[in-house]
Amino acid sequence: MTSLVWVIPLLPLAAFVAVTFWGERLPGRGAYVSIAGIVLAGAAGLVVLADVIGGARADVTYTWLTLGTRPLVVGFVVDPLSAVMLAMVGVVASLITIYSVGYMAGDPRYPRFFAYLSLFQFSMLFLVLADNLLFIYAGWELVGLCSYLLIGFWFERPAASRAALKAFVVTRVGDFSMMIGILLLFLHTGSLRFDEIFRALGAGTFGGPTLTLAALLVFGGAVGKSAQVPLHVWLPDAMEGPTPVSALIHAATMVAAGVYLVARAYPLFFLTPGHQALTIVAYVGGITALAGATMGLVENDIKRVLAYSTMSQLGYMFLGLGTLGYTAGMFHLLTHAVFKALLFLAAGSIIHAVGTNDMKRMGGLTRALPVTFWTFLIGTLALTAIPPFAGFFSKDAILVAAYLHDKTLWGLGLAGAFLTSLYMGRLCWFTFAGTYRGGDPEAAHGAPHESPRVMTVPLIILAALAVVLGWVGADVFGNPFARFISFPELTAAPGTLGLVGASLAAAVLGWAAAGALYPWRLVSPAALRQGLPWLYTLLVRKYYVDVVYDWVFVRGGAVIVWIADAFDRYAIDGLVNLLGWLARQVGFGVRVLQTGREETYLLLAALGALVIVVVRLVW
Amino acid sequence: MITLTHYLVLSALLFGLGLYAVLTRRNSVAMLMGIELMLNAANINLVAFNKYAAPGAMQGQIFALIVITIAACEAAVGLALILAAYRRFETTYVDELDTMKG
Amino acid sequence: MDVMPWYVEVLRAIVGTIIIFSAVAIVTAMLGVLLERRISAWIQSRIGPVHVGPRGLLQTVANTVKLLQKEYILPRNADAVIFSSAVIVVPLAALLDYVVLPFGTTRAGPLIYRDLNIGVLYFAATSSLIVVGILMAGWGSNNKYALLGGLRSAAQMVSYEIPIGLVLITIAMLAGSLSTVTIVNAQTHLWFIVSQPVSFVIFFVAAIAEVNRAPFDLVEAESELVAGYFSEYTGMRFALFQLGEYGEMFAMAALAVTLFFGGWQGPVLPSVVWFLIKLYVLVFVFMWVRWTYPRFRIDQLLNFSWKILIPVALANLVVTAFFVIVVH
Amino acid sequence: MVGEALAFYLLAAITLASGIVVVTSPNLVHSAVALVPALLGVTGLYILLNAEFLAGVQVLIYAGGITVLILFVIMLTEGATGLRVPQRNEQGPIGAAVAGAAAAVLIAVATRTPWAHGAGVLPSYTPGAIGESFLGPNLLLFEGTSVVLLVTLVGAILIARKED
Repeated sequence: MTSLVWVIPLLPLAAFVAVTFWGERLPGRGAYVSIAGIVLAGAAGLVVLADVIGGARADVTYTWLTLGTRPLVVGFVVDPLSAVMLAMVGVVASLITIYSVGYMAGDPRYPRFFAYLSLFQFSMLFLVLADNLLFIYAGWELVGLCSYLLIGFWFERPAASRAALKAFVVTRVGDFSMMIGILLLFLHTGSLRFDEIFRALGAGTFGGPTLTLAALLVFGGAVGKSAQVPLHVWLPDAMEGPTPVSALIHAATMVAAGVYLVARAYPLFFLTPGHQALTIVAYVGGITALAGATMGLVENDIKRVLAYSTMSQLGYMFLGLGTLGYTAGMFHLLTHAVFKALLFLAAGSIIHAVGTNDMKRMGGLTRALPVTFWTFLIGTLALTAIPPFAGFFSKDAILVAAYLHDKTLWGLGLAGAFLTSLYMGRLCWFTFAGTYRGGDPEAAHGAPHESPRVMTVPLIILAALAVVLGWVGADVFGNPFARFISFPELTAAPGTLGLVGASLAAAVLGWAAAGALYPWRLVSPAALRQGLPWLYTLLVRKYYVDVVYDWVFVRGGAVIVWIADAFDRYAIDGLVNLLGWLARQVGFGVRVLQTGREETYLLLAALGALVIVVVRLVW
Repeated sequence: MITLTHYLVLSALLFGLGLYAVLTRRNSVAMLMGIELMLNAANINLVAFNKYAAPGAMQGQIFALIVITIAACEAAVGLALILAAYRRFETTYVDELDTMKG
Repeated sequence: MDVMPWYVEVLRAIVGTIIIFSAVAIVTAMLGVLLERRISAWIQSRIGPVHVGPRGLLQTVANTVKLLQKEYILPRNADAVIFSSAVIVVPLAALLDYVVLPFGTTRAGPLIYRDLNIGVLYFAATSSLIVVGILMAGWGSNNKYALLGGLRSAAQMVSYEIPIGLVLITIAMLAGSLSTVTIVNAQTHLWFIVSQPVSFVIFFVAAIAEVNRAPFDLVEAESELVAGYFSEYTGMRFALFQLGEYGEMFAMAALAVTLFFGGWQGPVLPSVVWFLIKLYVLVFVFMWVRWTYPRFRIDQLLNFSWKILIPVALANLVVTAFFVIVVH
Repeated sequence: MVGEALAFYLLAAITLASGIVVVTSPNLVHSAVALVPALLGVTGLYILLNAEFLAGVQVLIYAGGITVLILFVIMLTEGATGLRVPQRNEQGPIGAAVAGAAAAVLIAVATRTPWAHGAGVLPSYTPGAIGESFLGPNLLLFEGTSVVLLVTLVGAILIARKED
């Protein structure tokens, strides 16, 4: 079974091909085919996971081509890391695809949506199973493409197409860095396969500052894909896409690919001198965790709040990986995928009901959307790390790792945890509490109503997972997850009661602050805004990153383009025109020779032959 | 006594006639006829050399046969081209076919 | 071959030419025309020519005398040189065929003008010259029917030369020689009609087309083209075309006899008699076919050659070559 | 031997005279028809040179094939309608000079070179011998020529067919 793992990505690919070509004519306008593809793949992924837990491992390789003397070996790997990712992607993607049937109903490009979803699923599974950087890179670009296509799915909206372009271009920056890193590794180790690269590293044939550089370049790709500072600007805008896309691509899977890449290539970072690379990973993660949370505080678009939250949580994962909490980082990836997908889907359900993203126009939805409310609440509790929900165990493990490694990072993480509770509390307050504030002002919308069964059932399943999944990493049960996925040279340090208490306190304090601001009105939010205007403006302006990018890259680029254009127009074209003019003049000169009449040519040929013969004879 | 030289002179004259036709005729079919004459002149040479210079050999005649074959091919393709050009430009006079004039 | 002095050669050529011309002209053309008329009358339940001479035997002679007396008409604006020389080319090319046809055998050797080692190739080559004459006649007449007839004839004859050539190759392969005498000798035990029935059918069909006879006589389809390429010819010139046509027909029949029916070979009777019997039987078949079948269309005719006869002849050639190799 | 000389001069005269008609006649059909005796003269020369098979092929292909093809094309295109059109282009004198010079050079070379007379007995160039030579030492030539023939056949049909 495990050696046939390469079949799994092919199932969504087949669905993609079928839906692309015969979409409208397939059952359910292609949706059922797409669902069948991913559900089968997900089931197969679970079987593989079971096999791997039972001890099975596989590495299917194939010599693709030989570059000079270096064979380019590609293949798929099945180990605990990829098996967990495979199962997670399969299950989450299945649920989201089923959910999409309800969410996308009535869309004119319905089959195309499912085709893109299938293509994305193929790409993601392909990426997860890759045992070499080449396949990773191919999958990386494919998911990027799908992300572009799906963000811009409603391309008739200018904001959507601009957001798609932004996402594509910004992630390309990271991808380019990653490509250079990969080439650097290939240059020095002669292979793209992870195990051979690691062997070369372990043997000490490649190390020092160059290794750090290569590791950081590869990490650059992860920064772009996982929306870490400073390449985070695309993720909030990406919320222009349909909500299932946000759930699948921009919460659960693709953005987590960066984390997966760092985990997959962990020795690369680990073996840098003095864990330099890991330190940088940790700081990038820590800063993002805090920055994302702060920006989420002032956002009114429900999906954008969740996007900032995603950014922040991905920062936690990098923080965990960077502070030698390999298991903790991966565990948070897993739990986050579940509860963030849940949150996005629930948010989608809300949007579906009220027709707008603006939280200020919601409110009082508890009664109208009971299932959505309860599942959303479970997701929120999991996100804010309230025991016994999933997020508590994973975030706690990360904070423990951070504390043991670097107190500054721990502080950043703790502040982030506090703010997480605060902005989620704010979100819940605006959405569910109070009275209904009318929803979409333009559409004549009746009273909000609960979403259809096809959307709520996935929510319930994900909520159940969000409740129980954390326990597989609980120290109380001997932390089976850590025994399954761990980096051999690291042992997960057990957290002390004090540390757990500190992180729990941060979360609860965050909730309390939210309570103080909104339901109990101890402090007025407006007063805060007026008290700290500079901070508020800074946050609303997203730390001016977009502005800086606009000035430096977009306008700066325009200047460079203008210069290049002028150079091309006058210098290069001028030269070419000069040559053309010269050729033309010469042509005018010799044109009389070409009469276009063959008898002239024949006469000249005969004359020439005669002259040659005579000359040869006389000599 | 007829010697090799007799044949060579004859073939030279025939070749000259053919060349003259090719160089001065306006009609493409007439030019083709000139080419046939030149090929025949060459063939006379081949066969004559075969008989007088290398009596034991076969190659002269073999080559003449090949030349005849190629001449047939050339005539077929050449005449097909002339027909096609006639359909397109309604002329078989080569000096009127000057669309390639620079 | 070079043993005799040159003047003997020239003398022989002159004598041979006279013999062939007169004998063939009298025997084939005159008798052929008479036969044609009698046989067509018989097939059509008519009486035919009976008044001139005993049982009408001198009818053609009378016709010839009449034609000799007639005026030569040159159409206006016709190309006189071409118009007149075409008359020579057609019968000349037809009669040149007879050089390689063996009529019988004597103690001194076969009765043949010249047993060339390229015999059948020579036959094919000379008969292909007829096309030139027909084109000349058609063009020289300055008459659209004549020109159309000439062009049709050229297309038809060029097309049907190919199956004939293929059959000739097949037979030459079986006999191991191009010489007609050798081919006849190779049939001492078994006529090639037995071993090569397909070849014979192809040859016979193509021969009918080659001599422009019904059902392949589009060249002179009266209803469409008056009399085809010789519409404008009068008097003795017309007679010469008739000579060429019947000469070619008899030559084809004689070649068929040589290739497929063992030539002069036969028991008891003298060889020449045997040859003539076979020849006239075949000529009769030619005429029989002519007065029995309707005419084809020109496209049917050409398609028949290119799409049926040539592929079949090629396949037959390949199969025969295979058997020859196996037998050797 | 007198006969051979007589035959040679006769044939040469026929060939050259017809050749001149071919080259100079303003009437294309006359040119084409004059090609026949020219080719037949060459055929006679082949027979004098003991190349009988070649002579047969020459008549079959040249006189019976190519000439007919040329006549055909003349009649299909302009026929004699071009009778009043000049048949000679403006480079006539130069062309004549070049052709004459070429012939002169060739004749000079042919007459001045002491040609080696090869020893050996002239074999009989029977069709069989030629065939064996084709399928033996000259096989490649043979096959190459057949490929050229095939390509020509297809190509000529393709070029000449009406575009519809």
